[in-house]
Amino acid sequence: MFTVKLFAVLAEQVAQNEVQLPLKTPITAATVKQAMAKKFPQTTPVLTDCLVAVNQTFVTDESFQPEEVREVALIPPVSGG
Amino acid sequence: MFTVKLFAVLAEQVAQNEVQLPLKTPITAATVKQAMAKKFPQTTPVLTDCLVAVNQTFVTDESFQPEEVREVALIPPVSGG
Amino acid sequence: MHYVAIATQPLDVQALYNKLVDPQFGGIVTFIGTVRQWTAQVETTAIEYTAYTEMAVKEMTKLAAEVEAKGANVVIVHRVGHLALADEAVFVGVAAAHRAEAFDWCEYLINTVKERVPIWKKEFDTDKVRWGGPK
Amino acid sequence: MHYVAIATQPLDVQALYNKLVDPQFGGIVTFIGTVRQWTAQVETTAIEYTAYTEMAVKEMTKLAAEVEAKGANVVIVHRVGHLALADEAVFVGVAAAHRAEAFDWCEYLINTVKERVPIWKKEFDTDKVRWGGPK
Repeated sequence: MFTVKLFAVLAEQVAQNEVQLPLKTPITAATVKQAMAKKFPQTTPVLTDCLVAVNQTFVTDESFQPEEVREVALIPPVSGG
Repeated sequence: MFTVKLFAVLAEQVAQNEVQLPLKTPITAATVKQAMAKKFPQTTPVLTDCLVAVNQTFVTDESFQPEEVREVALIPPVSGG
Repeated sequence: MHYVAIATQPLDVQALYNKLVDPQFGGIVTFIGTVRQWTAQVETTAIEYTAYTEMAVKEMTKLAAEVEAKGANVVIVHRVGHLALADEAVFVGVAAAHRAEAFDWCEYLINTVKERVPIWKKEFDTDKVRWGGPK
Repeated sequence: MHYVAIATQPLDVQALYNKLVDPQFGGIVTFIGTVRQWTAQVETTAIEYTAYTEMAVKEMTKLAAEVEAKGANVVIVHRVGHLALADEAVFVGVAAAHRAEAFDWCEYLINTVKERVPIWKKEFDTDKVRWGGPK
């Protein structure tokens, strides 16, 4: 199980700042979103617009082995400024 | 005779902040520059690049009667900012 | 030099400006984003900003270093927490040798901060609460 | 609102910024011009600014009112007197509803101030004194 950090609307939808999710190897942005949608189907619409960060860097097609992953986060559309 | 205000390099060249000049009627930017060049020939090179302000407004081809003129100034190239 | 931060307290505009001043650099442009009351027909009363703080600082540092390398001092600070109308949410400042580049780089920075730094606003409007504000 | 002045004392950046803040306007852009040490190979040690003060205030007021009418708060203040390296010579600030217009209007204002407001600099460089700085 991996700890996945949640923020903003996504954290609000599941009323948690982080969740434990099983992630298949190799880990990619897609596998993180799929695991989240499976455990929390209500987040599916928001997940479409989310990005994934691994080790505090945005990832798209990169894949990771479990031992490379220190931190995973789901990033809803940002709205700072 | 009219009082003509001088600034910056022009004031420095004649060591005065204002000079008295006779101005022909009607008064225009050209007549102001001509009167200055006649009385202070050393300012001729700088006068080429000067603008003229009448009543604190830049003028080019406008002409004025003496009684309309409250203040005349020769404006060297500006360099604020 | 560059300075970036996520701030939990009100921004001190003078202190952030002071970090930019440098005899090398004659043009200083700052952008300050404040909480605006009206967006078309929507009236805002307050905004709560949250951040993925560590990652936000990393992203802001990358951006600041990129502009600093062109020849500039750069400050990027974003506030988090509960902000009232007219409170400062973000300060982006660039000091450069000439003004045209200071304007360009400052605008680039705030645009990019808004696109890619993980910070979110929850906007309390008179009709409802909006994540990210009116679309 | 707009505020313009020729200042004989150091500019108070925080106080001038405060004049711009307004819940109507979420984007505040300021340009501050400071005395720069190097211009290519020319080293500056100080600048003396002088103004045709009354006319300068009139010209700045016209410019400020023109931008204010588009929907903005505007501040334009230029310093006169003897300035040392890194001292603030000019502050131009625009608060507008959105940032793109605040950037555009602020840059327009400083460009136009430099073109047409009767203010002059006498630059004390290590090799000689220059009216208006290196060409």
